[in-house]
Amino acid sequence: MDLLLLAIGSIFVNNILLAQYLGNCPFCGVSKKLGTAIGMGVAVIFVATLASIFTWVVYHYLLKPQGLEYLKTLVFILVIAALVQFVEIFIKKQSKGLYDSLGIFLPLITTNCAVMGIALLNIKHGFGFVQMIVFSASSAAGFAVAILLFASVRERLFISSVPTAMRGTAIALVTAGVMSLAFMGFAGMTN
Amino acid sequence: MNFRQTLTHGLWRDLPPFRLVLGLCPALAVTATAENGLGMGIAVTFVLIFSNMFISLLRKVIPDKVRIASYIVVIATLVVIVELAMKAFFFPLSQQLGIYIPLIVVNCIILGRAEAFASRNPVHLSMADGLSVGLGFSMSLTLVGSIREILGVGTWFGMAVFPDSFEPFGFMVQAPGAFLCLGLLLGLMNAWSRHRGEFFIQT
Amino acid sequence: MLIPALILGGIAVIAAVGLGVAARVFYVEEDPRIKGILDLLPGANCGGCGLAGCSACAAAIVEGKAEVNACVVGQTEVARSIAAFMGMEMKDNEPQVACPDCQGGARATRKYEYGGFDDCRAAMLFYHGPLKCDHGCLGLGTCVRACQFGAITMGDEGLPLFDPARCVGCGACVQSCPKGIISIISETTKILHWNLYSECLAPCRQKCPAQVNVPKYIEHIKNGEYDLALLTVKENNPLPLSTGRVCPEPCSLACRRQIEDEPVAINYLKRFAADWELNSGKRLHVPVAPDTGKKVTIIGGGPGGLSAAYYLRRLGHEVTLFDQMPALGGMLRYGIPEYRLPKAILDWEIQGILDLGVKARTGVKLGRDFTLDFLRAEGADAIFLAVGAWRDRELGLSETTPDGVVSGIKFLEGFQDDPLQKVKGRSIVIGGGNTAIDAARTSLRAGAESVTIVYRRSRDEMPANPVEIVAAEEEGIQFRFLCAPNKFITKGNQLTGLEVLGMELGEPDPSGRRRPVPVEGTEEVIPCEQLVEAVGQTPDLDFLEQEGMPALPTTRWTTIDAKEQTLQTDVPYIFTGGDCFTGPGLMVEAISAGRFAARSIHFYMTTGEIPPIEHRQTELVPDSIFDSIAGVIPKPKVHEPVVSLEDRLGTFKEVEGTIDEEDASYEARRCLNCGTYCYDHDMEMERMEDGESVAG
Amino acid sequence: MREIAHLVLVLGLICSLSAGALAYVRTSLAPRIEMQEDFYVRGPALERLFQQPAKELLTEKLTVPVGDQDYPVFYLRQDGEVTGLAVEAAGKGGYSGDIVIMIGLDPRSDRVLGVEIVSHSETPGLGAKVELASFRQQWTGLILDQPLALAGDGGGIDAITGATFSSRAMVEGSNQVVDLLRDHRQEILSLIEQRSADGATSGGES
Repeated sequence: MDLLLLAIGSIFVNNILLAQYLGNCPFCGVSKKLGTAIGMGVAVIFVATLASIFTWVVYHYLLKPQGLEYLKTLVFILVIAALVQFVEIFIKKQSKGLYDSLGIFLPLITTNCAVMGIALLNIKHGFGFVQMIVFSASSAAGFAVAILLFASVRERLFISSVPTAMRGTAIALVTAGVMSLAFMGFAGMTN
Repeated sequence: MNFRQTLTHGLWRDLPPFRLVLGLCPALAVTATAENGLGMGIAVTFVLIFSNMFISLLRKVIPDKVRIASYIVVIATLVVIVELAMKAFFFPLSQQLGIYIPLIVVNCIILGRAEAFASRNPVHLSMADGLSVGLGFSMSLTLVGSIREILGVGTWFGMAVFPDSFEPFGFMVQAPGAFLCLGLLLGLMNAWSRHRGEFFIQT
Repeated sequence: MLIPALILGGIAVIAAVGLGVAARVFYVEEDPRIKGILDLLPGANCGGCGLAGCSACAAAIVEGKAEVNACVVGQTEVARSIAAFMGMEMKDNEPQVACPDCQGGARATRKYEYGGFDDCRAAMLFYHGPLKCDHGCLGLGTCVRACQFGAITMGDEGLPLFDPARCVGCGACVQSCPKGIISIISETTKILHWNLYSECLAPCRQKCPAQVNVPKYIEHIKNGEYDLALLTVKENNPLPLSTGRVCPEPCSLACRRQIEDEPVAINYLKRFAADWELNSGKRLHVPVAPDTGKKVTIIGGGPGGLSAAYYLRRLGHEVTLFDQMPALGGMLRYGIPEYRLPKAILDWEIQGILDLGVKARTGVKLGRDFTLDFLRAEGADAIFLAVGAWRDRELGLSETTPDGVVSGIKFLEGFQDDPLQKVKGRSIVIGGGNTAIDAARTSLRAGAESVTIVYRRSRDEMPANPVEIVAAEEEGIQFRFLCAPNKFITKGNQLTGLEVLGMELGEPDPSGRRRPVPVEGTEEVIPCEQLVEAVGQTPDLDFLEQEGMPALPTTRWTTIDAKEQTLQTDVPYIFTGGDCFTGPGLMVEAISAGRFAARSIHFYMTTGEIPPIEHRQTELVPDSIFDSIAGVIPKPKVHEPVVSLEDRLGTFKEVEGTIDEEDASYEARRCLNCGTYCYDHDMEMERMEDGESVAG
Repeated sequence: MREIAHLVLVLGLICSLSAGALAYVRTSLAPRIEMQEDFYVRGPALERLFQQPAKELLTEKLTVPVGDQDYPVFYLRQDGEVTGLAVEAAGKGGYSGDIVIMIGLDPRSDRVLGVEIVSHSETPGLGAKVELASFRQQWTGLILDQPLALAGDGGGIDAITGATFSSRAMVEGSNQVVDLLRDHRQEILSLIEQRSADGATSGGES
């Protein structure tokens, strides 16, 4: 039950994008087309979960015993970068289809603060292994949900009349604000 | 670019995050108050100056293939130093900024400047560039923070600016307010650029 | 301090080794350029370009799906190095700007009222948009929103306005327009363009042989932008001063305004704009493309040759003109008398073409002084034959030509050599074309006692410009219609009269005109001392018989044979056009042929292949023919100032003058600014609101 | 292969250097960071609980390890008797992470003096209402001899409307303290005795 609440809470209430502001660069950059957004969303779920497992293990079994918690930022970014690149190389070789639909988004994820953010939040919240997996996957799912909804909105936005100065990122941010307002409505769900 | 241009381009021409639409996460996340915005800006400025410096120094030593990885390590090291220093000297601020401090590592502005500028320019220019972009970023963040704080709480840097009868718009300090505020500012900026007849590129 | 160093170093080493091995084991072949560009990109993988990271961006650049400046982070420096890497250095390319091709838009008739999204693409989903016109602008401003550079704004009339100064030629608007109205074009594309059925063309533009964008230049004149008006004309016609004086205006015959009152005086307006440049004292800058290193030789310095030279030069080729006469201009100089086209003006106009960098060699005749093989050996990549039609046809009334009988071209040419020569006694001109009228009016000015034009059909069949016929009548020239020359009456070898035979019109001949049939017993003698035979010309192709000429086939009308679609002859590097290809025609047709040949030659020299023009517009688009127009208040057209009759005789002073600025503005406002389906019916209403009085 | 070795060497070297540098920075800043943390995070809570300046109270810090968790404990001593204990615990299950609370009690009666929030990152206006005195008042005077529970779960604590999650985290934190006291009361008290004896000796020497 707790895990379910944790999952719902991190998808809707504490949506990583709309409430925690993480992953905004790709959110604005890659959300112009629905297709791209789906690919990005799925890729983030995959990478965030994988990266969280690795970083969690490294933190709890390598850094913590040595009292090196303060190195986590440095270690995490290295682990994530290497991991993502490895997965990219691997997928590119093994499955062309998977690479085209998912793999091409992988490099974009290295510097996606959502992934790094989820890894850090896992440590900050002191989650156990199972909680960590549930939290990571559902937070990333929250990202996917938000970017998907947002891409749908933006496709409509593209064919509507927007004042010149507000076109592009400006209107995208305002729209994200309205969506964030809507997501605040979910706050009651987990109480 | 000459030295003077390098020193000033970040203040208007390439002002982040408005002109360079990069580094949105911190601009949104930590700007609930002007103080947080300024703090974050200073932290980023520090990292920018020194990452530019080290990368400019090391640019001839680092092999091309691992340059991104090396840059990340340099940046991350500086970020951890900032993180520790902030805890030791500005503890309340470091609590406010939370995980957004370590997340400076993945702020595209820093890696972007490292690659686009520091890796091909001498040390003094690179540091000037870091200072310029960093100051621009601090300015923007403080501005967003001020607007959100004044409207959302009714104070500026903790000082009351409105009489007690003012009912603050609470949502300005929350997520929707951040998006809205940044979006509208960006729009305003575009309108101003257009008015001045400048081209603006955004994606 | 050692432990953390070891741990972190260890992680880095493991990661680096792992990746290094992985990169070997899972190596995938890919375009090496992607790797090259990837090394130039910042590698921040921020997604600012809208693509999935730097490698996706690099791949997109290699595939041409993204611009070299796609990276937001890298800015100009990175863009430049990528451009250099891709071999696309910023060489001085011609500027490319977006250009719309619709003047109508909101004023086109509606199929239904549309109340959906303010977006052209959305509107297109409903029965192809709310407008009846298939190619018109929908005016919902999708292109305005697509432009990142603020170069497009929505005008008052619901048409987007383009600011070429702001346009960078990125093509975002082209992609956004569902009607395909906008295109990214350079001066070169404008020159190479040929009207298509699918385009929105006003009737005047369809009818003009040179395809001048008439409504556009009239619009510019209306706005007082005379320079832009003239540059618009020069996109299709390099000789506006000359055409402005002698063109018979096929455009105004199609003018839709004549349904209500009179056609717009299009040629007066063209002449006004051209004279404005002449009188302004300095020439407008005409853009010339960067040099291509290709050489073209043009034989014939008449309107066709000049036009080809002008456009080939503007396309960046090296052009040399050869002409048999001492001065360039061809029939414009030697066939059109001074009172219609003053030589000083012609000289000024030709100089403008030479100033672009066209070389000219005059007084050298093909076949006599040089051969085609010689030109080829000299390095000409292509040759354009525009030798015109300079051989007079003869009536063959007698075996020997009596004194006093001269052919039309010879007669007019003589006045070019000696403008002060006199014509004595009574004069007869045989023929009904412009040459005949020119000869008659010239004779009158040279002192002939009386001038009579003898023509075997009636006045309606005369091929001369109606304006010219009227002017000739005004000046006192007599006409003998339905009257065929039969025999010279001579005294010794001196002509004393012409025996003519009355005719009547019979069945129509293949040309559609009714064939004149002689009427028995109507012989009559018209006394005269001078007679000009102006009964038509043919090309002089004797040079083909000479040695050193490739075998060029000719037709039975003694014209050079070539493919109509390309103007290319059987010898691939030789092209032809104008009178020597079609037989005698209008000056504006020769100008058109010159540009058409320039197009073919350009493609032949640069790509080796001449793309055919699909759906080339050759006759009026049926939809553009209206039988009624509503909302237009009749208003008379302006009249050109003319020199009084007394002043005309005895001098070669130019008869017609240029209208003044006020009249030009008035006349430009009469233009309905038509599209294929639409015309500006709000115009009159608008003017009344302005408080301007509506005349007539 | 040489090339890869070169790359690995450079990268490894950079990493090692930066790790060394960081370790140095960390070592030199560690005491200050801890002090700052105590002063800003725990200080205000302690001051309110014991009505005494935080500076003095913070020096009296014990750390009680239970399992893999350390519980910081502060105390107030009057006339050789421990009159106040403040135990910090991290209440699990808030919206956005743990709610760290500090419970002050009188060890003689186990009566709660008050409960303070040390740190939290709950939503302002919702979960953040746990800071409200009216909510925390419910703890004051309770005797911590058995686990607490929310009214909804059959206990005596009324949850904040709209923030059950946060309220439950508070209760969870309190229950950690209950467990700690139940299992380690003697251990803590003897530690305090030992510490004050040391302090008295050193004080006597000076």
